[in-house]
Amino acid sequence: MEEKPVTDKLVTGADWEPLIVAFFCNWCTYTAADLAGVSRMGYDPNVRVIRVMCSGRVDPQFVLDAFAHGADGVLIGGCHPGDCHYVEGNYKTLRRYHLLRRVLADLGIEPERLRLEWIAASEGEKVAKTINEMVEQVRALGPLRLSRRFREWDAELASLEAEVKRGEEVAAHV
Amino acid sequence: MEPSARYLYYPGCSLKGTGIAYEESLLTTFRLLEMPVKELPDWNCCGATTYMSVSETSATLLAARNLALARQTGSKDLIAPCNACYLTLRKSQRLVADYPQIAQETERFLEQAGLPRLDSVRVRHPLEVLYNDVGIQRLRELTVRRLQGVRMASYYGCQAVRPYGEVDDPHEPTRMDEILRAVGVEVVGYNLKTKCCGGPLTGTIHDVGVRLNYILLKEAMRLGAQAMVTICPLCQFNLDAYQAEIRKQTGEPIDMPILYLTQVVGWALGGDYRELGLHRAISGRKLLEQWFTVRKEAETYV
Amino acid sequence: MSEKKNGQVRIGVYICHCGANIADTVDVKAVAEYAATLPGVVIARDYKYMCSDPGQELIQQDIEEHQINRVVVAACSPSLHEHTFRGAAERAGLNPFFVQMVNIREHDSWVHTEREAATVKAKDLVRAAVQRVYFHKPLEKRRVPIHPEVLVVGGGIAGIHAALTVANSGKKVYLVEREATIGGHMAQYDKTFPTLDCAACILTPKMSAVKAHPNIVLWTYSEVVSVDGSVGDYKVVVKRKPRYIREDLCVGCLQCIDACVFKEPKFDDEFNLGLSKRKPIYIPFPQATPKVVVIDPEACIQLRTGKCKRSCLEACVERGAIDFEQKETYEEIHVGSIIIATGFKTFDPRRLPQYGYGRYPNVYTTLEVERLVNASGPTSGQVITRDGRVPKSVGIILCVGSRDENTNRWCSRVCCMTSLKLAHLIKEHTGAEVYIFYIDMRAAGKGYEEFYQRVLNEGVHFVRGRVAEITDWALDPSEEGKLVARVEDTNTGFVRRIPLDMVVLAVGLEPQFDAHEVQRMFGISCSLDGFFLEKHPKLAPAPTYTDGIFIAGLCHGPKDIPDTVMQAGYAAAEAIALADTGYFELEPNTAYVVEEECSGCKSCVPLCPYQAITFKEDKQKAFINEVLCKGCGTCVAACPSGSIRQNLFEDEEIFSEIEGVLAYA
Amino acid sequence: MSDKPKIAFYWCASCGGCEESIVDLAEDILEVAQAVDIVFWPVAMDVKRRDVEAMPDGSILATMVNGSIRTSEQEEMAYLLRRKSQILIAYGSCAHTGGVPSLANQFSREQILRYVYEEAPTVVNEEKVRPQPRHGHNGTAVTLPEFRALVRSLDQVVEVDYYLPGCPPTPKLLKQAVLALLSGELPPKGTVLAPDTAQCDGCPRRDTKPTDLKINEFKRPHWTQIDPNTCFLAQGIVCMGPATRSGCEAQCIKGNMPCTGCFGPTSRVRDQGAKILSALASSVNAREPEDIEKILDGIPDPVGTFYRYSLAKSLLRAKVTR
Repeated sequence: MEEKPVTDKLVTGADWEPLIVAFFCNWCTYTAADLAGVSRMGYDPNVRVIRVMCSGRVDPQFVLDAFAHGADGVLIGGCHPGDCHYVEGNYKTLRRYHLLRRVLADLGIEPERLRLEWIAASEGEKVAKTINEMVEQVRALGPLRLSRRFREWDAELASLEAEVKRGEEVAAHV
Repeated sequence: MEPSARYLYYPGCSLKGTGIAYEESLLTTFRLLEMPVKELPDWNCCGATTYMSVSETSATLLAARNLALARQTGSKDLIAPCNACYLTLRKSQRLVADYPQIAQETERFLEQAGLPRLDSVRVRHPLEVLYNDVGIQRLRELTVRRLQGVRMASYYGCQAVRPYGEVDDPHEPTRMDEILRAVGVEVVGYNLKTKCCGGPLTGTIHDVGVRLNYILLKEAMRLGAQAMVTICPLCQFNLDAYQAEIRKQTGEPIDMPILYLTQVVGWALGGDYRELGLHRAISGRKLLEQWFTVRKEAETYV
Repeated sequence: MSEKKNGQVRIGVYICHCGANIADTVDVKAVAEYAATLPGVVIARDYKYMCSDPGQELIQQDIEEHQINRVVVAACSPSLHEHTFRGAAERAGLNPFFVQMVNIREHDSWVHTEREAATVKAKDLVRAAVQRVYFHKPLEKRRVPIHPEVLVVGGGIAGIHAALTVANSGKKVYLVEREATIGGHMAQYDKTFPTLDCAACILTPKMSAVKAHPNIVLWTYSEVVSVDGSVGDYKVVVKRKPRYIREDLCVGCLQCIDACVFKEPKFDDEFNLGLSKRKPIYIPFPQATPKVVVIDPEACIQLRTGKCKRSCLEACVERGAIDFEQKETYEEIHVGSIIIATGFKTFDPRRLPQYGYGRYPNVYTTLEVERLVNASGPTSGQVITRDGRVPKSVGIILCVGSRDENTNRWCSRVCCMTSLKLAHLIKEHTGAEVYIFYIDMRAAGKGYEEFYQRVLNEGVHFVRGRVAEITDWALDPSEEGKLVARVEDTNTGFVRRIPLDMVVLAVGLEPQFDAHEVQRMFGISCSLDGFFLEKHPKLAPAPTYTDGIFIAGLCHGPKDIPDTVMQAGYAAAEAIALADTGYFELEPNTAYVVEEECSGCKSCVPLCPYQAITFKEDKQKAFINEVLCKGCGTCVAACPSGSIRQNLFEDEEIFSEIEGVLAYA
Repeated sequence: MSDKPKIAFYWCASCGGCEESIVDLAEDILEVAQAVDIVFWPVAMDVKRRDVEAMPDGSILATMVNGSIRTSEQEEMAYLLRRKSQILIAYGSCAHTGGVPSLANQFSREQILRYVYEEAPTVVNEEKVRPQPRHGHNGTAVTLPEFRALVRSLDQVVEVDYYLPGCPPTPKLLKQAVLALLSGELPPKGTVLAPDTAQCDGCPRRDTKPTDLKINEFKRPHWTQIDPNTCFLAQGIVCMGPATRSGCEAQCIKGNMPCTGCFGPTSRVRDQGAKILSALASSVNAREPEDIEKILDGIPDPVGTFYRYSLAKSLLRAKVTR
């Protein structure tokens, strides 16, 4: 598994489509997304949902990891305040979200790329609306795709490595 | 650039013609409230109900020009005293918000005209400005004279509260009553506040138009009202202008002053007879003179 | 990687067509072919219906023949079939928690139309699952024992029926009712549609049966104030409000009521919706259960001022049942499951000022007319308007507050039939001309359409149109002194003005005023309309997402009496089945502290809403009680040194899922 | 030359504190010197790069490199020493996780050069002259190392075998490491040579941390009278201890200063800052966004606070738009 699957569709700047990772809590938002499906409420196909039991399980590391691996936006969906299946996990999410947005802003990631939305199990429509809105917003912000920036940064190293190798070979001949 | 006034004012055609008393009283009232209004420069026809029913898109373009001009001045609030103007402007905003095609067309049009995009201009009706921005309490405090023992019926017409209900409750509007009471007027429980005044029918199918007028006036009389208070130049005109004809047709002794809300409020705030345009009335002139001509002994200072 | 820990990983991937549901939008063949190229994947198949027996056998065969030890099923939502595929794995001898589902139906094929985008999404999600399942560990299911006792909240017909059903199976039931008597709305009805049998005649025997049942503890005038615990053992605290009467001593002779210093009833009688008066000491209605009086502390002079002759005490001197010192008490009970049957409230028609309710005295609600036509009601069954006349023309307006964007969007389901019934009864009582203003007549139910025909034949006028307004403004002398309904009759295309003596508003049904608080206290959800949300709209309409909590009756949504009784019986059956099974299997998604990794920083301890985390002073480490842990994972996310793990949601599992969906980014 | 095992030390982008920490071994350094040959240590010995280049590949048993990697020269040295050493040890926070120098990853190369050579208050440079990587002078080319786009930890440049964390590492950890090297009893490759629990384990103030911590306000240490016996977090002062690896013998805590995180995260954590963020935010005693924000205002520089030593090795590595 060390090897990442080889990309068959390298997205270039021109046909860039926003890619959003969503963490949905099992009881409210994931169920609402199921409801959106059952009700055939169409929405943009740019979101990949990861199910967690509670939005409180969303470790800020997950959000950063998603950005670092190329997400253009991250959406967290939880139960409405007061409605959390686990009493108040969503409040902890809310607090982390506020602090995380500050960190993101300081690290040059527009806070709008991270969105926290309360979506109850019955709010299938809100799932569709939120996703479409977010896709639109991220589209307006443009690509983030840190994965590619990281590759650019690392290219600087690769060039040196080659150069050093060449230098050493030359030295060895002399 | 001169500092932008808080309130812009879009007169529309009526307030420069048959409804000039509305303009006079509105400007006087706002002056007395120390809330000066500035007329929208270079305004054009609102398109009225008629154009809306021909082409919503074209009607929206007409309205959009006015809204864009308003935006250019930097003012956030645009007062449209005529109910038809108010509704047309408001409706076109909603159409732009709800229908992408109309929005695109409007944008294209505004760009061609070199005007700014539509944004954040609030279309306001004077009734709702008096109620929300001035407030009942302040009107009560600012009232310097009261009409003693005069009963009035408040009448909204069809367009102010429908369909959006932003000026007042569409089913049971009460704000005008509250304002009238605040400035010392006794109000009757008039049930036909939003019934049709006849509108343009008085000019087309005249008999029907006049009959609708008659229903309104008769019910007001039955309830003991001595005058009706309006917020629309067309309502005011219809109710005011055909009373002689109704008297002739029905033999009923109808001669009732039809006032603008701003005339009543303006007078209570200290405005005088002529500057409120009270001299322009057709019906009930005697009563008007009796009530509003300032005679020291008739005036009660609060 | 963790090959050592998990042995040679051999993943089987199964892509379901779900008939055309998935296959029409997602190129399932391409997804399966793609999955086959992923590291660790040994077999990738697509199949028409994975959840069918042959589909499941496919997985079992592969486990047995190809030594598959990880299973990824891309099909519908895990809430539907996760247990199915886990079961299949288990039958083939694989630990069921080596199964991971991918939701490519609800989250993909049903919400997208563009085949290419939907297929790419399916591939991304499958890849994420393949990467995730790599890290899965064998887990044991947890079993919790079920306390056999059952709590029923709400004593209307739903609560009564549920309580009796559970009690008849030999289980102990607590029935908690907020009002002073059980009976609920049904007790207020006169006749029931379509059979016209009297509501009281069929309800009161059931009320008495509740009171008499040895397995039922009935607490009226009581409210649940807190709920803790979970399926199998809910700890519930019930507040018993003071009725200032000792329930064990009162025999319901009602002499105290006669003796009250108020000679005449003076206070609005809630049971009759204010159409009659009662005294400060009263019994809600003659058949109230328990038949125990109650004192209204807002009205009673003694309770308000402490200065009353207290003539009621004298009347009850022998039994001494009146107790002005009574205070509220709290009972704590433990139950295995809970049936919520908290009912509804009717729409307040004051919200529609055009119908003049509250402004014109002769505008009524259907519930008020139920009392008016009732022989033991405020007028002894005489239909008389508030101004004392027998109406000659009555108009019933349907869908008041229902099917309306401005108020409630839903159909309240019972108003059509209630209105037909009341039309019949009013005609029978007064001979008046009755008009029903309707949008659509909805008479679906056994014998309902036939009843509609009967009322049609009785000469009731049906006007199809939504009434614009009720006014007392008379256009001509025939309307003087009447209410006028202005309505466009859409069958004839005319606007009509219909003069009426009495207007009846068929008010819709709404969630109880405190439904939201109740929902939160019990940890269940509401649907958009505010009624309680069932687990599945078709296949589980009484269970909720919270295990061991069931809903019955109108707290779940508008329905008529037979449907209410059926749902209450269904909820009771679920509760009985749970109690008889004796245990409940929980997801093993609990969190645990790795002791040697924990630094004892105590960050996690205050975060657990279930007090499952304690700090062990002797070891200076945090400890999670697995029995109390509900598996939210909040502490896991918060552990600053990464020393808390969550089964099924390990950090590595989620990281690999994130990186899986983003592999091409 | 003796056949004692060969050891080398090198410094990259660092303050020099790590070098001093080697001297901090005090008398023990003699023991070390007895056991090994130090073949390369620019701060103390005159051995040139070409001397290292001349050594056979893998001839050095272990090289300890401190400092993060910012310039092409440091990269070259990292490659070189990697090749010459059997074991490469990232020594100190900067080599381990980027350290304080990696906070510069919040700024672009241009911002940094402009500030340092043009805008800093102490600079007089009217011609706005900046050092260039190549400069021709009298027919000869003079070169300077390239200033890279961002600061990196050592393992982001070359493969690293072990890590000695800390700013700087303690003499005790260094000694343990040297002893392990000599005895050959080495843990698996990639190990951080310090305990794998967080600071609170062994913190003298642990008992004073309540089990129901609720944070109503964040105070800054230099504006606060700090109780010398109570848990910093219980006093509302941000302490990185819970998210920081132990092994430092609580030196800062004993000096009445909160932990600032120099030992980096535990092995289970990918992003030290995110973890302390999660733990602290979870305990903020507010439910409404406005109230939460008000409390969070008490941490004016969250990146500088949570990633003081680890920005280079954090998941985001650097500010995105600089």
